[in-house]
Amino acid sequence: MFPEILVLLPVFLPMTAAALSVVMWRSPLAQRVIGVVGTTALLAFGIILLLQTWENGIITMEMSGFAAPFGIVLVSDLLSAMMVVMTGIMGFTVVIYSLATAGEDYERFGYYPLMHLLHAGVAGAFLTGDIFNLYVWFEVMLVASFALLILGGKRAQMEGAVKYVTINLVSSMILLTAIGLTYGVVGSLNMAHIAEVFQEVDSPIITVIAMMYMVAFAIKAGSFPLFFWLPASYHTPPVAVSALFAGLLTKVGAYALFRFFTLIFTQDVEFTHNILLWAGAITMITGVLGAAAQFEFRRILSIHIISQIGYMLMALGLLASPDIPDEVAQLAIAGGIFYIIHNIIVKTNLFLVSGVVYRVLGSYHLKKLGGIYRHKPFLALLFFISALSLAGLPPLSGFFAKFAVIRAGLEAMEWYVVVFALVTGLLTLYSMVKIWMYAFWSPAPEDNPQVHKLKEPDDADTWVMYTPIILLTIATVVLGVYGEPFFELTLAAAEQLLDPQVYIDAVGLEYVIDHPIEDIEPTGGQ
Amino acid sequence: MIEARSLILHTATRFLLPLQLLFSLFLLLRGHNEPGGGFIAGLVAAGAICLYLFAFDIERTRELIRFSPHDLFGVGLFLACLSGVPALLLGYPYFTALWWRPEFPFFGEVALSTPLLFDIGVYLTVIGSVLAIVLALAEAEE
Amino acid sequence: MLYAVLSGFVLAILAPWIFQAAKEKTGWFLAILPASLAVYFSTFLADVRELNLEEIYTGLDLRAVAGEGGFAWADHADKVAALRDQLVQHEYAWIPSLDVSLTMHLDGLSLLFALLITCIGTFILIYGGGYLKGDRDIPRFYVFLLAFLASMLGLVLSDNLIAMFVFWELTSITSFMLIGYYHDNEKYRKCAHQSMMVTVGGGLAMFAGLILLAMITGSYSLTEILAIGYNNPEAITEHPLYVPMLILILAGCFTKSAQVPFHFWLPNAMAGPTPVSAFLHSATMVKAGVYLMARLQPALNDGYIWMIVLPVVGAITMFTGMYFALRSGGYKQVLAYSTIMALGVLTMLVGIGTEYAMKAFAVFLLAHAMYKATLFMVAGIVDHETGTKDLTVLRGLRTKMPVTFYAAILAALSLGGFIPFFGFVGKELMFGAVLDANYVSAFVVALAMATAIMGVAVAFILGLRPFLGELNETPKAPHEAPLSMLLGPVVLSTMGLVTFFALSLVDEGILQSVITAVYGVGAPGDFEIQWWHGFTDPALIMSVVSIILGVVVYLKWDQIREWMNKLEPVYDHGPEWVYNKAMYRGLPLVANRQTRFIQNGYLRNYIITILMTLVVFVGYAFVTRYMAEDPSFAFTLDIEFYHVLVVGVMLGAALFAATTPSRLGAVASTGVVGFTVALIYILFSAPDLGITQMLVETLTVILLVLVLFRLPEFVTLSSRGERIRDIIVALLVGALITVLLLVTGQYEFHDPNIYGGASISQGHIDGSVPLAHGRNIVNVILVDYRTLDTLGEIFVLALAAMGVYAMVKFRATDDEEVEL
Amino acid sequence: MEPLMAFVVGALFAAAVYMILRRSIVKLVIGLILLSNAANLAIFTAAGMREGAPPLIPAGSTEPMVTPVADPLPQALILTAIVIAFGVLAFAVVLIHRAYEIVGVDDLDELRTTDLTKELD
Repeated sequence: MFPEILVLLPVFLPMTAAALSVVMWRSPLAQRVIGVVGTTALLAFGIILLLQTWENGIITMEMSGFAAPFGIVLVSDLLSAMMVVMTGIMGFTVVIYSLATAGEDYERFGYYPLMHLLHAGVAGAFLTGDIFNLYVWFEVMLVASFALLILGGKRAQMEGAVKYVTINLVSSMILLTAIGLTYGVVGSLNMAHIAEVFQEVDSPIITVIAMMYMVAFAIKAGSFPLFFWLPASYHTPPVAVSALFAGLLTKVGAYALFRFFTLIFTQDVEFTHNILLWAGAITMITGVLGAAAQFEFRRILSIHIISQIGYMLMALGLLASPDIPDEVAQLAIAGGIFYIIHNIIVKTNLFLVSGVVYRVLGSYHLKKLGGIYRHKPFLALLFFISALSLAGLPPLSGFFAKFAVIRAGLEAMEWYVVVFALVTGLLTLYSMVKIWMYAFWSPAPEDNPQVHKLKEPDDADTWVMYTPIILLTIATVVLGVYGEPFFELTLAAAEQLLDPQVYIDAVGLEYVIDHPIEDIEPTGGQ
Repeated sequence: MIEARSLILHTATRFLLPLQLLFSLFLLLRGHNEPGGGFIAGLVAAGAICLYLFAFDIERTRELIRFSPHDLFGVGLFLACLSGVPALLLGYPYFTALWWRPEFPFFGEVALSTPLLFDIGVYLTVIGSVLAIVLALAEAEE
Repeated sequence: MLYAVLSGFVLAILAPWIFQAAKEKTGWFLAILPASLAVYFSTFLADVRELNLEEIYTGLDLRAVAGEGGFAWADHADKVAALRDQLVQHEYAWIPSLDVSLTMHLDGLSLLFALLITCIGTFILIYGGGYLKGDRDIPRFYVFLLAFLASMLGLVLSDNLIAMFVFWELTSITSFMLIGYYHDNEKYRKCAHQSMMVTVGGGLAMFAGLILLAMITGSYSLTEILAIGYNNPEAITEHPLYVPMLILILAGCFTKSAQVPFHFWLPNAMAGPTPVSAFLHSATMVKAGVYLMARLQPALNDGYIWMIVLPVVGAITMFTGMYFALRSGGYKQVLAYSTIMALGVLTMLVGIGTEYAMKAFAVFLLAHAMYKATLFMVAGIVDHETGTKDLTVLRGLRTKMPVTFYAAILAALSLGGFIPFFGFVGKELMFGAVLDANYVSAFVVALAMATAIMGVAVAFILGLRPFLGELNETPKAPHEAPLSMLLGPVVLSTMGLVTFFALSLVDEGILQSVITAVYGVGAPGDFEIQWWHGFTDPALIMSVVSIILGVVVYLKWDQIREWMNKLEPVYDHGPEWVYNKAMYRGLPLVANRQTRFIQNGYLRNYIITILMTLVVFVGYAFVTRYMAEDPSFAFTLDIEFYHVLVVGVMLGAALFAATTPSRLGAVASTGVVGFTVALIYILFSAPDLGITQMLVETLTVILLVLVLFRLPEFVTLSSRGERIRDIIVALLVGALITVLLLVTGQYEFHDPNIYGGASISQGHIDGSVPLAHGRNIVNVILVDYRTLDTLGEIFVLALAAMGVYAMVKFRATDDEEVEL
Repeated sequence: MEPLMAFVVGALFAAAVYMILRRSIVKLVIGLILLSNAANLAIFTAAGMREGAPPLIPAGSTEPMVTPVADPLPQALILTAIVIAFGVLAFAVVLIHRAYEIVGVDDLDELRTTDLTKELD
């Protein structure tokens, strides 16, 4: 059963943890313990899964014992495994942070199970090899995020949630319709199977269906012009929740685009991927301009997520060039994956930092902040590193991510898109430095009633909050300074993605339904 | 809405409720072979309790179900998750169906299986979830 | 050598702790590192002198020959490796997947820079300790200064383009922190911001340029690029990407080295403490751009574009710098502008590209570093000890500050280009170089002359004026500075004198290898520098004339400034004005407009945009892909009367729900829609679905009733136009779905291997009884074949329940500000 | 029947979209209910419909009652989708209820504070 069981655990562990947490809903303490243990296990097994996938190639598990395409199959290729590790990292860091920040009320109203289920949905979406199952995981993730979003019941949360829920529901319905159409046409739900069938037939209708998926996933990813739900809602929940959302949710959309548009829809790349390319270019610039317009710490960060999604779409879109050399395609995809990983870490971290700042100064508004560099240099350092990494300055993870994507863009000769990417990089720096100038460099805001807190040493809870921030900051530094192993990994992942046959073979399609437990007599009607 | 109580409704509900619950169990157990199953059964049971809620009040309804809806769906979810584990222990993929047909006095051969366990989990979850929603709303109403 | 670079970063991290222990002596302690690095680097002087670049570059090209000619590469591999090792000092494969390595390229140019950085760095650390004594943030000063020093070393020593760029950006970051040292002041914050935005912006352009360069040459290694440039320059200069690459790289160099029109950030960067200005703006950061241009000159000089663009930009910068220096009144301001002048000169010289120009470049670079660092430190001393840096106020300090006066006058004379100072040699060669420039000679000569005249005046203004005459009243009573602050100026200014007399020693010691490196050909012995070419040397005549006229300008300075200031409105609308408009008005305006337009808060606008995106893109794919190839719509309507009846009821109910003004009506008709859907399921062989749909519909109606009747009655809120727009959107979406369903209905791409082309569900049907032991196939699928879906689904249900519960019961008390 | 259903589903989508575009939050939620029904029917239609052949197997047999039988897989998918949609919609219904309680008006145009910032006005 080893290593197959590793594919299951990233889904099974958080679900069981969630179920247990619900059973223990009266005891916040038990939930906390389950929270820490569950996410630690998720992270640990995620890493083992990644190592195993790295060593042994793609790992699959056929749920209920029915082989693909008849049953649901969970598949872990390098991309999936990496994303699962990221889920684990997010889960672990955010849960530690929550220990200090989530009030008992939040815990009694299901903060922990919701969080676990968010992880389960995300991990399930990363691992599943079945399109309808993907929809189910999307829904698990979304409804968990709905519930997390409104936890607290404030006006802003409700307003944000109305838009978030409506738009995501519309997107789910588009996805569901697309799945229905796909099943109608292919008669199968297994991704590898569909990919194989689509390789055989060359029909324009595939492109039409591909566009349905693209729009559905692009909404979830927060691409231009479909991202409206994100700026409306991401800054409203407690900061740990925002951090989790920022790290994971849009990335699931990006992941799905990567999966579908490397595995299944590769017939008409000039059409589909060009759209992705330009969507990416416009997304990055609108996102970063949106951030530039804001004066609130979390809003800047939220809207900026969109901009970063643009780089990922751009990386995927680079496949559009019809005679792109293999190694450039690989670099583009690897760059895109590295960008996703980098962005998850850094964006989450910045949100967590904003939470500490809020705890100290009681505001997210830049004009009410100040003096942090003077009085809390360590916190300032943590922010500074992540902010620079986000802006793509060396030698942090963001730089190499950007380098890979831009290099691939130039080598694929997509000049205009590269210009967008570079300008976006500069404007990102602008918005990050804006936060720095106001919140960190400007003098302590003496009219802020909490200003005395700035000058006091940090309490124990704040140090609990620092822990995940420190870990994530180290991660972004390590990804940059010691980036080689990670780049080798992403390049290998890109190689897998660019050769769909590897995935199809690993899933191992069978043509007749079978069941591993054969020795039971077919009694049927008892 | 809840004002609309009447003697007939009271009596009818009190009479119907056990029947409905029994029917839901029947739907649950036969689901594998005839239309029915955990969802439908759960929805029927939940509907029955909703009817009870409309006929009486929240206090009475809470007394009736005894458990908190959270416990119901918590246990249901946990059961559903666990129903796949025996297969894992035997070295089969998660959720691989295992069947056990013991002979019972009076009942004869009874087919017990992990899918049935799973369906029970579904049943409990559906009841618990629907009741949690309806009860929360009804309480907010008062 | 890599450790030499990295040691600076390590010490930077340790600096705060060293400060805890050493307190006021920290500067002296920390200076030990750059001092010993300077000693370390000077041990390479002999090696660098030995380098024969011609031989190396020719030899390195064997690789290309081997690639083409096909002869045994292995025979030559050792030889090439040996040649390469002469240039390349330390190799560490940093991120080989991306061709990034930490490799040190050591030739005359990088060695000279390394020596300047470490030597001046030593003095600056000592000086900074004295200058900022007692300042609460001084540990941070040490941290960033050391990090800056290390980045600068890395920049000039890197062989790998990307590694170099990494250090390049690190200098931008560390200088941002240094310039913003007095960050409590908003003005200074903005100055730091400006320098960062300009240099990083240019850096990004350069980043793209460097990648293009690597695409052209196929290598990220400077050594290999230079070898290609040496052996086969057309491969680079005639490549179609040459011009964009050049523009992008120059954009980076020009912004970093403050060339017009990007020069404005440099005077503003004087916001940092004086030791920072002395270090960053004399020998280091601003010279990075010059360094890179000189470094790439042998590979990128195409003999035409390069030789026109650089001299013109350089000459204009040089003139502009000196002009504004003469106009300014603050000591540091004058220095900043004269630095711009120097950077212009260097750019111009690299661009002229002749042997003579390279000599001038090497000498001028060294001379400038020495006198400019001195003068900055003098400026700091004067400011520190008198409390002002206003040149119009400062007079007669010679008796109070004799040592400072000594350093100032020496440096100033070198700046002015007087015999016997090193600056004279630089000026001579510069005149010589512009006189035989290949293109635009007249233009650069004229500007060079004008610059030199103003230069003399500025030299006096800086070196003489504050010290001569009557002592003026200053905010602080002037007195001599402490040893730590005097050490650097005195040593460096004396060096300006010594190097003149020891010219041949310096020449052979380092300058010739610099010239070789920048020129790209020849052995060091070929480039002997001489300062005397006889009395008829036109350069000498120009020098003399410039000095005479310069003295006149100096004497009339106050008057000339007045004239110059009359043009104030013109200066106020220069590049900086454009920058400020763009950065503080344009960008926020565009950003705000965009945000208000896109993120306008109206949910229906969002939905319309999303749905129209769907319609447009799917529709576009449909029209261009499907309709173009196979525009057939073949379907038959095979229906019974009761079908029409059922769907008729459904559509009627839907229409009623959409239009009724009554809540109850809407809810009820929604229910009717749901029940007819259930009826369809039952009619079309889906009993489980039908039952579930009916039960769910009942519950939904109950929920709606529980909730909605506390909400108000419907009112018509939208206008007629809006309704028409919405109807159009709705119809388009509906039409899209209809068309998709009709078209996909014609296709079946089933896998022929699966039950002869059936869908996979044939397997589910076949296996239902024998494998899954159930006769209700739908239920079997739910609890056996696809259990995982069902598991996810019940979690969704539970999640929704938890969400509803929390929404109804949980209202957080901590009241967070709501930003409207 | 599928061609007819294609039009019916299209019409349902249109009705749903029209409702979602209303300013009233109540109509919004009704639109969402219609939308999920429409999507489910879309799957049902796309997968092919068959009358009078429920995917049930009579006792003692291994074959369905009627061959060819209606495709059971989309039915299972739709069943899952129905339940998911019920969960989501229950959430949405309560959400708009709470939103109404907070804002006090049944008008989505009043729910704009999270998008707009002071600086922009």
